[in-house]
Amino acid sequence: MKKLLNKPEDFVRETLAGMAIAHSDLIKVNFEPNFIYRADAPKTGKVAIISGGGSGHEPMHGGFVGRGMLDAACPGEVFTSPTPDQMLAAAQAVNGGNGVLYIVKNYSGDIMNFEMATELAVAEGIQVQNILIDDDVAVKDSLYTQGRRGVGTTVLAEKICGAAAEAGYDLKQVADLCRRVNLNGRSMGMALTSCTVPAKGSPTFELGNQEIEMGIGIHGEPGRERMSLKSADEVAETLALTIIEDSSYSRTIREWDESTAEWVDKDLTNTPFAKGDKLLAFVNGMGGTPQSELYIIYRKLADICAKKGMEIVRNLVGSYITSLEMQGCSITLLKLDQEMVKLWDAPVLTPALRWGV
Amino acid sequence: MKKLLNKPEDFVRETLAGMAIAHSDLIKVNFEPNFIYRADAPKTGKVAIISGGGSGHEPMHGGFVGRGMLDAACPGEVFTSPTPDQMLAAAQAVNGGNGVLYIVKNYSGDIMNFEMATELAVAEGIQVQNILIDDDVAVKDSLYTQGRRGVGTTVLAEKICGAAAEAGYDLKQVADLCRRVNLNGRSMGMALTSCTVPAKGSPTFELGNQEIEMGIGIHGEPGRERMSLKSADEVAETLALTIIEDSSYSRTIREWDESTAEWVDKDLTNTPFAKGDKLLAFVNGMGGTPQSELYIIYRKLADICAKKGMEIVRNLVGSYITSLEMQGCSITLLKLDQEMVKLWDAPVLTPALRWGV
Amino acid sequence: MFTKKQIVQWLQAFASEIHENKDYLTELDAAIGDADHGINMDRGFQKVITQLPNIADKDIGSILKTVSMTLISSIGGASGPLYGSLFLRASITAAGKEKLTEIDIQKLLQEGLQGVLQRGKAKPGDKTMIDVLSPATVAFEEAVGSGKNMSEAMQQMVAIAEKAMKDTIPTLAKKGRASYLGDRSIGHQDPGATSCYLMLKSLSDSYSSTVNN
Amino acid sequence: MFTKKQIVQWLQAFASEIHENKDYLTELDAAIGDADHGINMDRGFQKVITQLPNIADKDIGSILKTVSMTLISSIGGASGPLYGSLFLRASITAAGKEKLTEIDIQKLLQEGLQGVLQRGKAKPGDKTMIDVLSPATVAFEEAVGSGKNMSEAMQQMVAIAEKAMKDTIPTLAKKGRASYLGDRSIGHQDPGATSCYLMLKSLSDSYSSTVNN
Ligand SMILES: Nc1ncnc2c1ncn2[C@@H]1O[C@H](COP(=O)(O)OP(=O)(O)O)[C@@H](O)[C@H]1O
Ligand SMILES: Nc1ncnc2c1ncn2[C@@H]1O[C@H](COP(=O)(O)OP(=O)(O)O)[C@@H](O)[C@H]1O
Ligand SMILES: [Mg+2]
Ligand SMILES: [Mg+2]
Ligand SMILES: [Mg+2]
Ligand SMILES: [Mg+2]
Repeated sequence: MKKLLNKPEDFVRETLAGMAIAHSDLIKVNFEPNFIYRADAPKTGKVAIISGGGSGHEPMHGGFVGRGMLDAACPGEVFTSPTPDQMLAAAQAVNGGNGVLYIVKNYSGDIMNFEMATELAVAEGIQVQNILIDDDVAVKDSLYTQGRRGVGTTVLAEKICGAAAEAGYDLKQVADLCRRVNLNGRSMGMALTSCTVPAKGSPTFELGNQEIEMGIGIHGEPGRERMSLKSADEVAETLALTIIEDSSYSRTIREWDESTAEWVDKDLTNTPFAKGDKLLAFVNGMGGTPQSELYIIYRKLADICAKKGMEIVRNLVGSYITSLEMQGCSITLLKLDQEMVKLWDAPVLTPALRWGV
Repeated sequence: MKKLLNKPEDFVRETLAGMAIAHSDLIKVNFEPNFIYRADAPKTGKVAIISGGGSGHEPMHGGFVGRGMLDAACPGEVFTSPTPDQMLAAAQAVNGGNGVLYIVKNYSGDIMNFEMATELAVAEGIQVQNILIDDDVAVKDSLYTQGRRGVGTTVLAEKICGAAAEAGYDLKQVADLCRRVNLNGRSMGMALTSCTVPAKGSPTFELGNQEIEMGIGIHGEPGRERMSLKSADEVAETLALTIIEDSSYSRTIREWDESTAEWVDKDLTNTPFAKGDKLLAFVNGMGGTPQSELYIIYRKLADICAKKGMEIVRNLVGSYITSLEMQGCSITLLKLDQEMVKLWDAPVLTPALRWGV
Repeated sequence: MFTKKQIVQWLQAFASEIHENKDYLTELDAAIGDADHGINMDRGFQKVITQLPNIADKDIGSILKTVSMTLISSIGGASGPLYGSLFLRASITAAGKEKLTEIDIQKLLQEGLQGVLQRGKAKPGDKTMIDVLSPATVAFEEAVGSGKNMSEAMQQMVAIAEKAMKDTIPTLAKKGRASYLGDRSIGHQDPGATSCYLMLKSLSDSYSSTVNN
Repeated sequence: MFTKKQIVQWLQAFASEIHENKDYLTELDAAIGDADHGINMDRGFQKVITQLPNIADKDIGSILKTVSMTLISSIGGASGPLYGSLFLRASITAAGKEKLTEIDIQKLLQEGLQGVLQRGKAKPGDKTMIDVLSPATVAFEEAVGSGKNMSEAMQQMVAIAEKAMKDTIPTLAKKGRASYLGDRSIGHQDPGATSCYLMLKSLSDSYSSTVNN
């Protein structure tokens, strides 16, 4: 295993320690339980946005803590959901009195831990909503299974909801917006290489010199299909067309109902993309992909969208939701409405995303 | 070779095409000859800053074009200096009447091409200065050799001089500042893995599973020494101490003398770092390094600087001057004065660096 | 009859099993998940080991409750809440007890199973730890119901658990990370089912190796 | 006597040599540089090839000038300005000429060498193309001075060039990228010296293979 690290068991802690001193103007880090939070938290009167998940996806989520985005992020071990005590402590630290939105990616582990955290936070008298992100079209069926994974749309939802919270939206409004972003976003990813979990020390899967994995998640897990090496244009086409041609997707999702103080199952369906849609196009690197290659993908993606009669009005090209040092990319398309555009453009000041301030 | 690309010979052009559409609010791209320039160029009355070099170092330099940094960047083929006609065309496109500063990294190819470009631009009646960056302490001796390579300090010089030009410095002032930044900056890098030049199709060098290259440049060239795999802390220590303990370095550098319209040789010497210095610490990823690992290095670097009685007052942690998909990192330390701090903090709005706007 | 001492010995034995099989469990997870199940479980149970000395004197319910809380706050992932819920529900049935009869163990397994079902919403056949825990619980129940003693019932349970673990190989995953693989999940043994088998096996072994004390 | 046609044939032959040795030159550069010398030279000379038909009718000076400009604007790196300067200076001595005598070739080599020296500031022994170009020029000069004919002088030059190319192996690089390697540059043949040898060899070959036309 070739990595810039010391002991594998110190990987997360030392990453957090480095972040804390590199960005002390923006964030603070609490250890045991681990969470990253805004240096100026709690913001009285503002809904607090908290996300979290396994480590190894940097800059997500910790790099998105700051003005106009997250109030706190809970990093787990590498590719392992954080624990409820982290999430509860983060909520207690950043709750400004107007409640907390947990943005959760749809993985068994994340869901179960955030559900426990929700129950604990509610018991502590904190208003909580939790919204799931499940945007990965590589996962086909939802019935009787875990459903789609949460991937690229998470970054966009965190930015947009962060801006909304900053603008004074209340908890229900931010939660509704987050759900809407999720229903309008779709992603798919692929890998040229595997990655190595520090504690394991060897690559999660082996790929031949002429092979790629299509339809991967963000945990170094193998994808939906192994294929022979493809050109950038073919990769962009496979990802983009699978996303664009994805039909309406329905699933049942569990959310916390504040009024009844119970978990309720909600049936949610997204509508397919259509000609005339205004899009945010996000080309994401998996951690070991040079920026140059992402632009090559973006070039083709723009071309495909134009041919489909859809207009890219905003874009993001870079490595924001990664799988350690994996080479590869993912594409996320988000259908924008005017409100989302405005919130996307709003100022953001975090370690990894910043504009307008 | 596993990369997201189409034909290797289209790599640079397609990267530029993607950049152009992804950042059309900030930059424009001219093809044949290739250069990236500010969308709002030329800025009348402002000194224009132009840099350039081989491609494969993205986001450098094209990602630094925009308000408060570069006016234009000339990308060559991968790891190959651009040609004089590109540099001349860029100068003609962005010269706002107050002259052009070429920021050149110290490589035979870059120097010779920029020298030819300088002569051509002068012949066209454009005021030109060219300043060399040669900050790589991995290269020991300078006498009778090419001297030190230009690496990480380039990014910092481009930011600081870009802010100065924006603030109204004249050509001589910007050139003097650029020289001063170079004399106060030192860098060193290392590689965990090699990289593959697209046109070549196989890695430039082979590294065993337990080997690293110490003292690499940014062109996938082998380093000064091959070593056995080291921990992040040991890597940070080797890089940081070599930089900090580097004694005063003297060399003769060629600059264009406007008054005599001739090349003149200048003897330049940097002073070593000392206790009490205020530093900008830049931990850079080589393109395939996850952000998490860079924070682990930064953590140790901060510790070392503190022990040496030097204060890190600004920092930059990310992949800004890269070697394609190489894994590894470099450290740059720049001794700051108040003027540099002010210029570093000044607004910048480019594809890859942005703050304050 | 399980004494408190035997319960503590079981927890130690289970922790050792996990530690020894850490790489194996992780490799299983690499094939259809994200290569961390062994690492996760080992992190949790090594933490449990450090706490056992402080709590070994308490009643079995308290011991299991501490195990639960430790797992929940140190494992994360899917297995943290699942094993955490298993031990939490088990701890409630064992509250205040100093020893456990066959019937106590039966309840403990049933409650643990319910805890996992409720938290994870998986069904038998979804290729999860449920696929071992559920038939093993039934097997123990039946053995006890037909008058078998603890030792015999344990052996019957472990035999069924082992078979059930292997039976996860041909199934298609419907819950957990492996479900994202679709058909590619077929042909691999489920890591959580495997750690669950190790839990039951170490329970049985701890009993038989210490039954004379 | 070199006719214009022979000069054009030489340029074509040199371009072919480069194309055939593209990977070899690149491998040499991989060892002590950045793995692009063959790619760079081939990019430049393939461009030259596409332009030859348009300029083959002009005088030798104009032909060489076009080659120079093409190399300068399409190679980049170190070899672009260096070979560009070589051809630029050579083109000036050949201005207006339709054929080149031994003395013309001698001047052309001398001027080309000066162009490279002035642009690159390298000295003989620095492990660059100079290490071939400089002794080869001297060898040609001496041969012509001692009354050898074109063919003999060419052969003498190429023999010295080949030896000089191999002699770059044990030297320590002082210019170009290889100099950053310090002692590690020892033991490798310089790529630019190699392409320079190919240039001289193809010059000689073009002469001998067409001398009867
Ligand atoms: N919903 C669920 N119900 C029951 N068991 C589950 C569920 N989801 C996952 N599991 C079990 O958890 C195991 C994976 O655990 P682990 O690898 O530690 O967590 P993660 O999947 O978060 O990385 C799977 O092999 C499976 O047996
Ligand atoms: N200053 C110089 N003078 C003469 N030749 C040089 C000089 N610098 C480099 N070279 C030659 O250029 C060759 C490398 O060319 P190339 O690989 O195309 O350029 P780059 O080094 O920019 O990648 C070297 O092998 C050497 O012979
Ligand atoms: Mg996991
Ligand atoms: Mg080069
Ligand atoms: Mg797992
Ligand atoms: Mg080269």
